[in-house]
Amino acid sequence: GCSQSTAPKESASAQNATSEKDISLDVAVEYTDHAAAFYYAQGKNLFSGTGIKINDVKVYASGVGVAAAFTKGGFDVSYMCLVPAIFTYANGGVPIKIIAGTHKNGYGLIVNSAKIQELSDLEKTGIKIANGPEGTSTDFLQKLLIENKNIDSEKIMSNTVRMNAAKQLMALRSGKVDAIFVPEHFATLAASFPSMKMLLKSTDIWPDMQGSVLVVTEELLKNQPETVEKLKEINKNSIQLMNENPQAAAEIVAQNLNINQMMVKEETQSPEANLEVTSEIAAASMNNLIMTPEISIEEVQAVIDKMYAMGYLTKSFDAKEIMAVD
Amino acid sequence: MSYISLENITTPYCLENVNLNIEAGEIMAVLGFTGAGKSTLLNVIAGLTEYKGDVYFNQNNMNHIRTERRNVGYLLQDIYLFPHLNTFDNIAFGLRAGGYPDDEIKEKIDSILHLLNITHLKKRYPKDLSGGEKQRVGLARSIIIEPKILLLDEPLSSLDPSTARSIRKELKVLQKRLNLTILYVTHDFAEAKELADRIVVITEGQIKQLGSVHDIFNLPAEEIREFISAAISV
Amino acid sequence: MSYISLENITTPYCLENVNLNIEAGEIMAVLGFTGAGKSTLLNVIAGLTEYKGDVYFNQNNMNHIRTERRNVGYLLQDIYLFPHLNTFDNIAFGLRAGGYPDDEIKEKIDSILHLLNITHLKKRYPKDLSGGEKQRVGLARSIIIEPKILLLDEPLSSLDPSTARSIRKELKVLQKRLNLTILYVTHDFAEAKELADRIVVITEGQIKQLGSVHDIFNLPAEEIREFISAAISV
Amino acid sequence: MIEDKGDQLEMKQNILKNNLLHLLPITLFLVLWEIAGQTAQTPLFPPLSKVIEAFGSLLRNGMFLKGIVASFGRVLIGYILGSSAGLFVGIIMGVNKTAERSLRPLISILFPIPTLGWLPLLMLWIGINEALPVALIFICAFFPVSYNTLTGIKEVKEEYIKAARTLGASSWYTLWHVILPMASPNIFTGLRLESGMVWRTVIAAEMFAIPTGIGALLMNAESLIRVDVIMVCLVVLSIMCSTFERFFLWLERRTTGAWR
Amino acid sequence: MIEDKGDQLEMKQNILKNNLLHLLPITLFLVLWEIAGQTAQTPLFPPLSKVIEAFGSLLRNGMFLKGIVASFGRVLIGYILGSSAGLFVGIIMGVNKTAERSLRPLISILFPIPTLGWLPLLMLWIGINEALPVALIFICAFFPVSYNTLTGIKEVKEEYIKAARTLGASSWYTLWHVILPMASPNIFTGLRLESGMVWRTVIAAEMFAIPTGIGALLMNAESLIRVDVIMVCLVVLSIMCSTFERFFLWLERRTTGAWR
Ligand SMILES: Nc1ncnc2c1ncn2[C@@H]1O[C@H](COP(=O)(O)OP(=O)(O)OP(=O)(O)O)[C@@H](O)[C@H]1O
Ligand SMILES: Nc1ncnc2c1ncn2[C@@H]1O[C@H](COP(=O)(O)OP(=O)(O)OP(=O)(O)O)[C@@H](O)[C@H]1O
Ligand SMILES: [Mg+2]
Ligand SMILES: [Mg+2]
Repeated sequence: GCSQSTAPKESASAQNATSEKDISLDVAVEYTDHAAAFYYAQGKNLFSGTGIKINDVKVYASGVGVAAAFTKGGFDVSYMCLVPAIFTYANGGVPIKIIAGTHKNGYGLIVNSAKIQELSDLEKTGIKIANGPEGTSTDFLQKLLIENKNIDSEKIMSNTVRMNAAKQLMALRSGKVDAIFVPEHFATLAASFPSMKMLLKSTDIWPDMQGSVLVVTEELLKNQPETVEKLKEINKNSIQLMNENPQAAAEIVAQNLNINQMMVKEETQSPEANLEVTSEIAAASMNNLIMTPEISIEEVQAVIDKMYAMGYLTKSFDAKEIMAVD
Repeated sequence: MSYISLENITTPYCLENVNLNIEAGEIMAVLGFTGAGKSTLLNVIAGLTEYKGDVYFNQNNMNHIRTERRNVGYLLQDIYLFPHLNTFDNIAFGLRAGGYPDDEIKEKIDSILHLLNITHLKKRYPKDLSGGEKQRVGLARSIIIEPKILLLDEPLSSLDPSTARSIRKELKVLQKRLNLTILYVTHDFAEAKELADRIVVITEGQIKQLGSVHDIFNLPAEEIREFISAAISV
Repeated sequence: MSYISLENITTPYCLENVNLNIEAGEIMAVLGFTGAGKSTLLNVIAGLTEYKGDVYFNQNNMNHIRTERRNVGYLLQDIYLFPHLNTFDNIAFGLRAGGYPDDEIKEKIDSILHLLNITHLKKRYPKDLSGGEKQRVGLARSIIIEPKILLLDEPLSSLDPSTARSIRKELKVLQKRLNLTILYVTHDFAEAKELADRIVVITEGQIKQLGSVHDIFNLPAEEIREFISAAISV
Repeated sequence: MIEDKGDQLEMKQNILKNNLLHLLPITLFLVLWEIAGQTAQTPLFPPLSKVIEAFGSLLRNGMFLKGIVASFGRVLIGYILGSSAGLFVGIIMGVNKTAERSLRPLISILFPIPTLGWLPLLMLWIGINEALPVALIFICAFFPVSYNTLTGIKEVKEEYIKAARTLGASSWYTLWHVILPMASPNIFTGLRLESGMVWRTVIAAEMFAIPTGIGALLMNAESLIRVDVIMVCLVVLSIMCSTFERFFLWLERRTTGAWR
Repeated sequence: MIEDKGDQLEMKQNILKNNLLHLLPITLFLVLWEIAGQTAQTPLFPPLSKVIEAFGSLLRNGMFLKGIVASFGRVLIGYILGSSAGLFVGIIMGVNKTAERSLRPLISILFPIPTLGWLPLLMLWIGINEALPVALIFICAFFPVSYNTLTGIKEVKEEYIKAARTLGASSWYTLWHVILPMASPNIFTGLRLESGMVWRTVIAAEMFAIPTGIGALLMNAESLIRVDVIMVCLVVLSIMCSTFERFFLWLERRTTGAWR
């Protein structure tokens, strides 16, 4: 199963010692279409041809969940947002390497248009904003937004409550909050609710910010460099195929998100959160992502520096430490 | 008519049709076994228990006058000094409740402390007083409000003989000085004999005999003969 | 050599260079003011306090023998019956700790309950015993383990005279029957006189006089004269 | 005889009157609740009847009982482990000066930390799994029980120990037959007070971190705006907590009632 | 004289020895922590020095102090309101039989509900704003304080009241000058016990619902995997809680110490 309560498994390298051919990997992904590259690769059986066996997939409500889980080990590979990946390495001390990007952009601020028309409305008293836990990309973006648009940080932050994306949607729908900051596909889904609209996309805050990245443990990189190469290759192929056939990709992604919905419901204690994803929503959502395996060290360094400046990290570091791209 | 008059007093648990007259300035001892109704009788006079019948003080019907307005000094069976107040404040309690000014209170208390020889206990809390000391403080507390009637429920029961003797003397002096009417409950016939003008003997909620010390000693009524002889032999 | 021998005993707070010999089967009374060191002396013998010097029982050095192996019956100054055990279980405590079988325990206890006239208290807890009853239970508890030496720290201090008298008698009988060597602490000279073969007087941690009752009464040492006359007058 | 009968009748009337008087206010409250709920017509304040209905349907739905059982199991395991460990450490500290001196300063720093404060740390150390609420409850029970055990042992007067030793009891025998029984009132008080606290703790852990149990049910009901379900959960919690506490009160009375 | 000097010296040595013995274990613990942290080299178990460092930088960062102040303010307001209301209701129930009979059954149902259980209900009724933690703390303080006040009043023997009345005191005067002072030990005990509990409650509310205060700091530190920050928060919490409790202990001693 995909519950989180399993003990750390034997690492891939240990298993490799016994069988050269079949390399089995444990993977962690976020429950968003940010992980489209993975879902698509799995759906199209891109892994099996290369001798890589996906042993266990764990789906987390947010990158913060992936980060916390990483500290206890048990994964070899993860598709996660860049921001949590950085503090998993810096704060959690987990030796990971970014081996590729998966997409840029992909976050949005959705508001109840009955209450909020423009950004300055967020400062009003009585307005409730929801965002993911501290350290999620959306949290990072919210802080950036405050900085860029010169909004009253004090007012906004004390109006902000923390919850996972599924709950944010429920809260928005039931009127308990008036604005939410969520990653895609939740952003597009939320904007499709009656009287809700997407006020801002992440591109409006940080154009073409690096979204999610493909991460492996240092151990895997050291012991199985060829496996890592294969993973990169699969990622590249998967993204290329999706870009060529967006409609087919949307269907596979929508299907995967709906399958995983049950486990995420359980993890997020939200059995009521019926957030069925149609392939239309998935397609519209993926439209908001620029899917590419490319990732630039400068871009990552910029995020690291910004995170340090905003207090997420106790010290800055060289992006090269965490990158293993060609 | 007498100073205190009880007419047809009946209480839920104990007294039955009690009639009793007590003269002004008299000390009346109340004798009787445990559970006879002695404390209940005092409670009726003080208005601390329900009763049927009539209570008159100086010919005024007191039935609807509440305890705090009856102006009766009452030393309860176990004294019940307020544990959170020291000697001075315990004695001052009634005066303060009555709204006396502070300097007058201080004056009155100093004189009663002196009278009862307990000036040195002024600052002590009840927990640090011996049984005899508590008794004196309790007495001071109940007479400082200058009641006309004083009810004493076995005030000397827990004291050694010599202390009891000296308090009895002080009591006589006080009674004369303040012209108090006293009801004095005791188990001890000798005590009653020494203090009282008249004795009333109660058993099972009824008055069995009432008379001078001499009368009761020499001519006890049939049903209390046994009681009297037991009380004397102690 | 004597049955109990103390040589040059010094304790941190109290005793100074005490030497004392007690014969087998003797009752020795220990007299002295409050704080003189009487209880401390008994604690040394029982091994309940630190000391310098030597303690011999029947010529065996006991210095390194722990209390529980010294086989000394000790009735502590305030008895200290275990509050969570009833009379039977309190008395049985030592036997059970010694691993005796249940039926033997029952037999022994029944006989001592009978001897001390407390069979009816068997099931009661200490909180429901009077002072005198507690004293008897404590005595039973300390002698049922059949010690050769019995230490009694003011065992009759809190009792009324008539109860004290009857326990003293029982104690004499017991002592004869079990051939006990007894150290008996008391404030009361009359008590010492009635019970003891010899008396030792301690003040300020030192033995001031040791002798027969007669000697001490008639020829008290200079520094204890005042003490003896005070003790007699009580 | 006639008078006796009259008395009996009067007594019965009194009993009736008193009981009715006792029941009246709560009945009034329930009736008012129903009326107010019916009038308000908002899901935020459901009438009593809806709450009872919700209770019925929850009972039929396995989830609810499963939630209760899950919470109960966690409380039981965590509490048994935590209080056993607390007893053990308390006893060690009580009989051994060095142990006391070593552990006391530590405990006096850790004891006042609100149990829930540990949650973020444990989430990182343990992860989100069944061990998490159990560990929290362990902490919740451990400190007070060890502290009360220590206090209980320290309060046993030395003279009782001396008496035991003169009666030939070894240190071990004395510990088991004198010190611990005499410390038991204190120990039981600690156990009883904590028995309520552990429920607070498990609820919190379930509200936050663990997606099963009554706490999770409560949170789910909150996001579904099912006030009726929340109210059912609260009543059930009230019953569970007070039963738990009463059990310990009963145990306390049973074991130490005779001699105190 | 020479002997005296020797004694003094010995005494000093003893004092030193005892204090060192007291400090030794905690020092050892801190040193071990540092070494273990340095060796482990994982942010999940930071060495002492890093925690102290974190404390320093948190202090420089206004957020931390602001969080503490926010929590403290909520505790203070909620506690003052809740315990005043508790006192008031407790007194009403204590002096008025009808009030007692009406309220007691209600309170005996509501009291055992773990305070946090109210959170979901209050989130719906009040919404997520400053009133939420205050309301929670209010509940946390209200029930035990009213219960202890009632108990305290009931435990005042009727004879004291009778004595007061024979001395001419009105019911009102008796309430203020006899009943309440004599009930105060019980009342203070309730206040003191709750003073620790309210911290647990505010932390929980902040962890869950309200995005400011120490509880929120703790949760943010958890999601950012900042164990050093979590540890600083826990130590600060420990100090706050025990200071709060000690204050009430001091108050209790000061007001009732003389006569008990
Ligand atoms: N409220 C009550 N409920 C039941 N019985 C009562 C109540 N008040 C008084 N009694 C009973 O009335 C009887 C008389 O009580 P009272 O206190 O007057 O006796 P007493 O003569 O003062 O005895 P004592 O010498 O022991 O003080 C007792 O049997 C007592 O049990
Ligand atoms: N552990 C201790 N610490 C300090 N002083 C002690 C200690 N043990 C005994 N003492 C002192 O030793 C002296 C003798 O005490 P002990 O109990 O032997 O007196 P006692 O003769 O039995 O007095 P009492 O008649 O009051 O029982 C007392 O002054 C006491 O204060
Ligand atoms: Mg009476
Ligand atoms: Mg002594």
